[in-house]
Amino acid sequence: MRNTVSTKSLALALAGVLAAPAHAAGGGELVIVGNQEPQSMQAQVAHKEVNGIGLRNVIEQLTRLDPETNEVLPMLAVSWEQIEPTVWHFDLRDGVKFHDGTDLDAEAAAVSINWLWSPENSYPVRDMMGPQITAEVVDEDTVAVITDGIDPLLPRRMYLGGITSARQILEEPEDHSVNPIGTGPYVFDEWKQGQYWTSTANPDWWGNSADDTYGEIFYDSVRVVWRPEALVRSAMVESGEAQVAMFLTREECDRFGAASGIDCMVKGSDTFLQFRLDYQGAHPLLQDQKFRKAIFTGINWEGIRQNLMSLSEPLAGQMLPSVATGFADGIEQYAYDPQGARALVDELKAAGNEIPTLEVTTRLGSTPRNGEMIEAIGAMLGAVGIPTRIAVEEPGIFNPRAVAKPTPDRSYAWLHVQANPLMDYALTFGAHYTCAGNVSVFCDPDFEARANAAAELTGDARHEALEALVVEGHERHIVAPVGLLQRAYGVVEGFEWDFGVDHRIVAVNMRETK
Amino acid sequence: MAVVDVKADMQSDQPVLDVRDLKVTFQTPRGHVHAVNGVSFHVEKGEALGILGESGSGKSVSVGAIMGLLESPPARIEGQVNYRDTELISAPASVTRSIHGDRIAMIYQDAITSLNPSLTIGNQIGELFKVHRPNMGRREIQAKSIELLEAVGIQPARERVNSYPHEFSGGMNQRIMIALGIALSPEILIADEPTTALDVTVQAQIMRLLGDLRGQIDMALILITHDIGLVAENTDRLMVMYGGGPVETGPTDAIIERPAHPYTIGLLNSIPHDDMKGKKLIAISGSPPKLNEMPKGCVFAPRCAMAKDMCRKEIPVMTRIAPDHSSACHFAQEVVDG
Amino acid sequence: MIDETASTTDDTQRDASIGYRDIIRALVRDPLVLVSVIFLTLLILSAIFAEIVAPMDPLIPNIFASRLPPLSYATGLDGTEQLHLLGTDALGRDMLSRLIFGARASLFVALVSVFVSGVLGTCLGVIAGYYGGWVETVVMRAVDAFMAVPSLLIALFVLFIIGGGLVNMILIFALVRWVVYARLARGITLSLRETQFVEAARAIGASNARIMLRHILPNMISPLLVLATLEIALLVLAEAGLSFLGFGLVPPEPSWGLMISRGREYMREAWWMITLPGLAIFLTTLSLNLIANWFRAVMDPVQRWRWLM
Amino acid sequence: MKINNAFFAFILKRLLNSVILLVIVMSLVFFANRQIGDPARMVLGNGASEEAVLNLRTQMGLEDPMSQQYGRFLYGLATGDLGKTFRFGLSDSVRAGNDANALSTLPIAMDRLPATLILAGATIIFSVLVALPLGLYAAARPRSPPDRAIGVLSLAGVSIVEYWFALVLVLVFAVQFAWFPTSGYGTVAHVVLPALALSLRPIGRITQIARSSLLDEMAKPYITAAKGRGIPMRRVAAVHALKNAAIPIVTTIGDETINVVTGVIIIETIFGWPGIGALTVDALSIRDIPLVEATVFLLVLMVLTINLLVDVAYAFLNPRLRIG
Repeated sequence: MRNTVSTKSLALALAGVLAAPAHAAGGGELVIVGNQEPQSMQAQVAHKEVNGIGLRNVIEQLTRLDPETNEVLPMLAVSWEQIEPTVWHFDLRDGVKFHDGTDLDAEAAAVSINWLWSPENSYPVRDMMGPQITAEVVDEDTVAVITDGIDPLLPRRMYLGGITSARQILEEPEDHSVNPIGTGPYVFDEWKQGQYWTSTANPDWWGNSADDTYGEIFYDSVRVVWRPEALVRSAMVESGEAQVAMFLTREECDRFGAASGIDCMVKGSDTFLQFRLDYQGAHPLLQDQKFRKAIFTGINWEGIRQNLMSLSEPLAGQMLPSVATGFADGIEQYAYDPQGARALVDELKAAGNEIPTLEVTTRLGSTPRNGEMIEAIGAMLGAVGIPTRIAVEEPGIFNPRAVAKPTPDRSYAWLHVQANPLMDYALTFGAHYTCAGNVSVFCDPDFEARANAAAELTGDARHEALEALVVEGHERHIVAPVGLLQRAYGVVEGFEWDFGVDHRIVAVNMRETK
Repeated sequence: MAVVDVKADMQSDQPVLDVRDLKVTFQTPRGHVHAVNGVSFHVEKGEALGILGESGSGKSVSVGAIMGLLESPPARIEGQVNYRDTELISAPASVTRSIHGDRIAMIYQDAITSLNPSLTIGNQIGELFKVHRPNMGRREIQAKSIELLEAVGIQPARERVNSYPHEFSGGMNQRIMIALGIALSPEILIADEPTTALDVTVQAQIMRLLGDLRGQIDMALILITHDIGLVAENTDRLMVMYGGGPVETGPTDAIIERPAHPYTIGLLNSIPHDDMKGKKLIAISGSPPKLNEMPKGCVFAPRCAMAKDMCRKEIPVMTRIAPDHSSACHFAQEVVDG
Repeated sequence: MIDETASTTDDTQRDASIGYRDIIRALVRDPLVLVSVIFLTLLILSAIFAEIVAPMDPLIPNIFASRLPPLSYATGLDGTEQLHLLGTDALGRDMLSRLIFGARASLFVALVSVFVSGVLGTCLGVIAGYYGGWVETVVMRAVDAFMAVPSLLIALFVLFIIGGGLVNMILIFALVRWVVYARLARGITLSLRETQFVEAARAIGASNARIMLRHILPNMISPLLVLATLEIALLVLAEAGLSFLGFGLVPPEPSWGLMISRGREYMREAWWMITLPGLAIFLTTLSLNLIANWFRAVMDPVQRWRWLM
Repeated sequence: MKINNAFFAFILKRLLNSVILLVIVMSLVFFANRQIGDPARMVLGNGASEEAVLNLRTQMGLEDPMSQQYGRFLYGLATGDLGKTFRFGLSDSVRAGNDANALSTLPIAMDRLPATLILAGATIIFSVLVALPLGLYAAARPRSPPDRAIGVLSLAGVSIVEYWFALVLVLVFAVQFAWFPTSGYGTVAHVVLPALALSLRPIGRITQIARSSLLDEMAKPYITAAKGRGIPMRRVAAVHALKNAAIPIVTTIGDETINVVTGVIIIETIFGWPGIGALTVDALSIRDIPLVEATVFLLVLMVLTINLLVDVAYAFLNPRLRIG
């Protein structure tokens, strides 16, 4: 905490000498404790909050989502228009400067967008991309974003892509990984690897004077620290070392609620837990609906959700909540039916099938208690006569396996979290229900063609087309949804914070009232 | 065999050391072991007393008790050890500390292990002065240490005073031990097997050195050994020990000329002699008794060629066969007359 | 001639041989060590007979009876009311049963690793010490190399590459720990090689193998036992450490290390989930350490009398 | 103190040994690491095409013969270049070439060295300050009640699961009493809890060894001889026995320092201590192989340095070694 005093005094000095007009500040330092250190400070990291906690205080995007309605709102772009089916024009906000003093003009935006989504860089943000995205300059204030195919979700997708200094990208690309230069309300200060990263309030932030700003600077500076141990994170809020501790468990949350001086904030997220089971190309039995049904109904999903995935909302037998485009009414979670599952397995055995040993894995630390969950899954499947081998794997092992396609000697399932910040089933299908999908083990050209067609539709047509596919996916036992994650934060008492299902740690939406 | 004249005026003064009925018992898992079983002796000023015995005879334990080296428990010490007017067994540590090393000094069997390997010999000698002569200055101590090393024949002393024990040979280390022993001009020097670990030629040098030094500083010597030749050449009086107690005491010459205990005879027979040329050496048959399995009667009976029924039943007491000469044998007179 | 072995004050105290009786007598006089022996005996017996001793299945979850504190009753899967003496874990599995089965896994890893590394290390150490020459050079160089790098670091690194699990873990522990036995065995062999009884055996034409097996090996049993006991304690702890990092045993088989590592998250709300396996590890390693310490003292001729008293 | 050529020859030999060992260990690490997956795939992420992966493999030199790769590795080892981190992905690790210091793994790992040295140093100093008096106090009165209590406590210290104890420390001293910060780095107060968590084992071990080696020394003839010269017990123990007992104690302190260097891997992670240990865990979890190599290199280097220091300490404590 050695910077506390100096930063504070600097901010006070700025406030006093320059008397920055609409710059409220004075809230001191905001300390946020997350669970892991960002691996880099690249603009692309900002697409997922957990990958780069707090980075959205520094980097902004063309669009943003309304925390209440999830509707797309202007941010660095004040308006946009679909000129052609695959061409969108974004009108940039005037007078916005990057933290290095360069202007945000169409040229800069185009460089940044092309850098972010480029196949050469191969950033993970591309998992969130539909058709390939490229950008061109139209005029000084207008940038054109061109997609290879029709993508009605583009303005929403633009909310994932951080815009950073073009000068840095062109002149010092290696600096891009460690020194983010955005347009946001906080200016990146220092990333002390292994310890923290800090940023200081930006007196020249456009949002200080804009009518359609999305918050107000309260804190003078933001410090993000990380502790992998949940116990240490909550201890930091209890001891007053941090105002916000991320990812509490329900029990901790209950305790925080009951204690004085600290509070717990809980909210549903855009991230769901799912069980993916090898399909096409895998062990032949896994392509048998009976066997898949035996697996999907041999697991007590609701028991796991309630007791292990303690902070969660039920999913109605599908991946996304009811607000999502394509949500299908009337589907229910696969019901737990051990007798039925057992009977199916016995039937398969009687028919001369040898039941393969199912390998069930999950990624170390992807969600709390996932280790216990796969233990439960293993034991439940064992009880209906399906042998399993379970493993909690570190990312280095898990990730490559997650993208490898099934082979006939493989019978593999994973339990993993998946975010759908767009709240649209097209994204889910693209990833999980298509032959080329990054993590897809399902491959049905007919299904895929219908999914691609649906992705190009808009309005009710889109919703209905996607809904039909959701129902079909449910019946074909493609992926089992487990639950929608809620995330809980330990905060100091009197902490106010507006945030949406994307759970962005944005300091201008936070303040302390005590 | 060289014969040393007996000193005529032995009982002139009060003895410097008077040991009375010393008993040392060890507690062990197998019960109590009587290592020393009532030993009494005295040492006159300037005299040389030999204590002769095999290992386990109790000779080393006796001097251990005198020097306060026995850990208690397991050792239990009874009896009296009087140094002049001070009884050492019951005296507090502060008192005995000022006597041990200063008035009564001791040198040990294995010099190299008895010197601290990680301190220079100058340090070790100097320490004696620091502890016992706190008023002495640094320079004085240094000078005195060098003088001592010269006295025991370590050359060049000025340089070697800064050496470590491992840089010397065994004989040299024994000389250093002696330097430590005589540093404060003690009245009594106890030498526990001082030459056993050394070559024969070195043995002679060491004993000569001891003799010379004794002449210079009028110091009594208690020489503890199993080597009858050594006591014969270097002591005035002798105490032969066996099984934890004395079996024969008297002037060294008298004992060698007219031994009054079968054990002493056995010892004498087992060493080569000038006048024994051609004769066979006779070893004592059997082995010394285990201290926790003491025979009932005379401790030597099981190995004694002359043993009779009585010996196996009754413990013999010290009987005087000449004014200064006693033996703990039921048949002492017969043995002498032999 | 008179036997002229050194006569020291210790002679009377150093009675060469002590029997079982003395050891048992000494044991009874040292209540802490006695308790340790009893505890370990019971632990090993219950680990061996876990199926009989454990009240419930350690693997089958009873998901609606999760995180019950000790002395709770819950309705089991078969519908009957069951007492969970030490509570249940996050999946509603009986803690006591899991601890008993966990003892089996944790002790099995430690014991087998110690056995393998002990046999390997002792053989190499004795051979190196006995033959000397290039054999010794090679073995001792390898020992130096292994000693230079902390064994847990090697274990961590290798398990990172080949993955955790029972067999891998045993192999790794054996690979990194044999050196401590080799060093000890070589040292003792060197000191025995030139002794009279070995010379005598050689003189009567005993083969090298026979000398090593019959004359040298028996003389290092006590120190080896002490070392092995300490090593078991070390490996039980190591298993816990590696489980923390996710490189340990593989679930669902319960092991203490896994249980304590999992219990971390519940430390404040379900203390028994981390405290009980933690206590199990603590008591086991403490008992092993106490016994090793005591045994070493009893077997040490200088210290023995103190302990036998 | 006399220090002559033999002493320097001895140290030089140990130094040479250490260098050879370091090369051997790092070579093993190199070959082992080549067995675990494709670095190019890890850099590019899951979405990249086979062609792109092959392209990068060629650029990274992974398509060269193994001997050539190993030669480069050895050259890199000699020049302190252990490769570039994977963590930032392809974007710059290839494009930025050799100039980008921010990507070289050795500087990244070196940056974490001070924190680990501070923690390990504080732990060992604290342990020695506690353990030595305890051990000597116990040795002065063998088998007395205080000795037995110290004996059992020191054994308890080596029997505890370190990270469990660390979490208890956080709950008690940071949350309950609020005496120290829960975690983090920067002030003296931050060192206390992690050092305490790490010191339990060294305290236990050093106490035991201090006690037993002093007792062993006290049973030796030269001690008996010193006592026989009327040297006070206190002085006998402090001047005579302690210096000789110091050799096993120093060995143990060295061993325990090495154990602490291993122990930091877990404790640093828990306390958010920005040292080599936490970095190792990070690098392992994302399979950032060059970074793993760099951290292992530094950890092994630390261990070898500790061993060397112990050797030097021996030479000072044992005059026989010094004169050769």
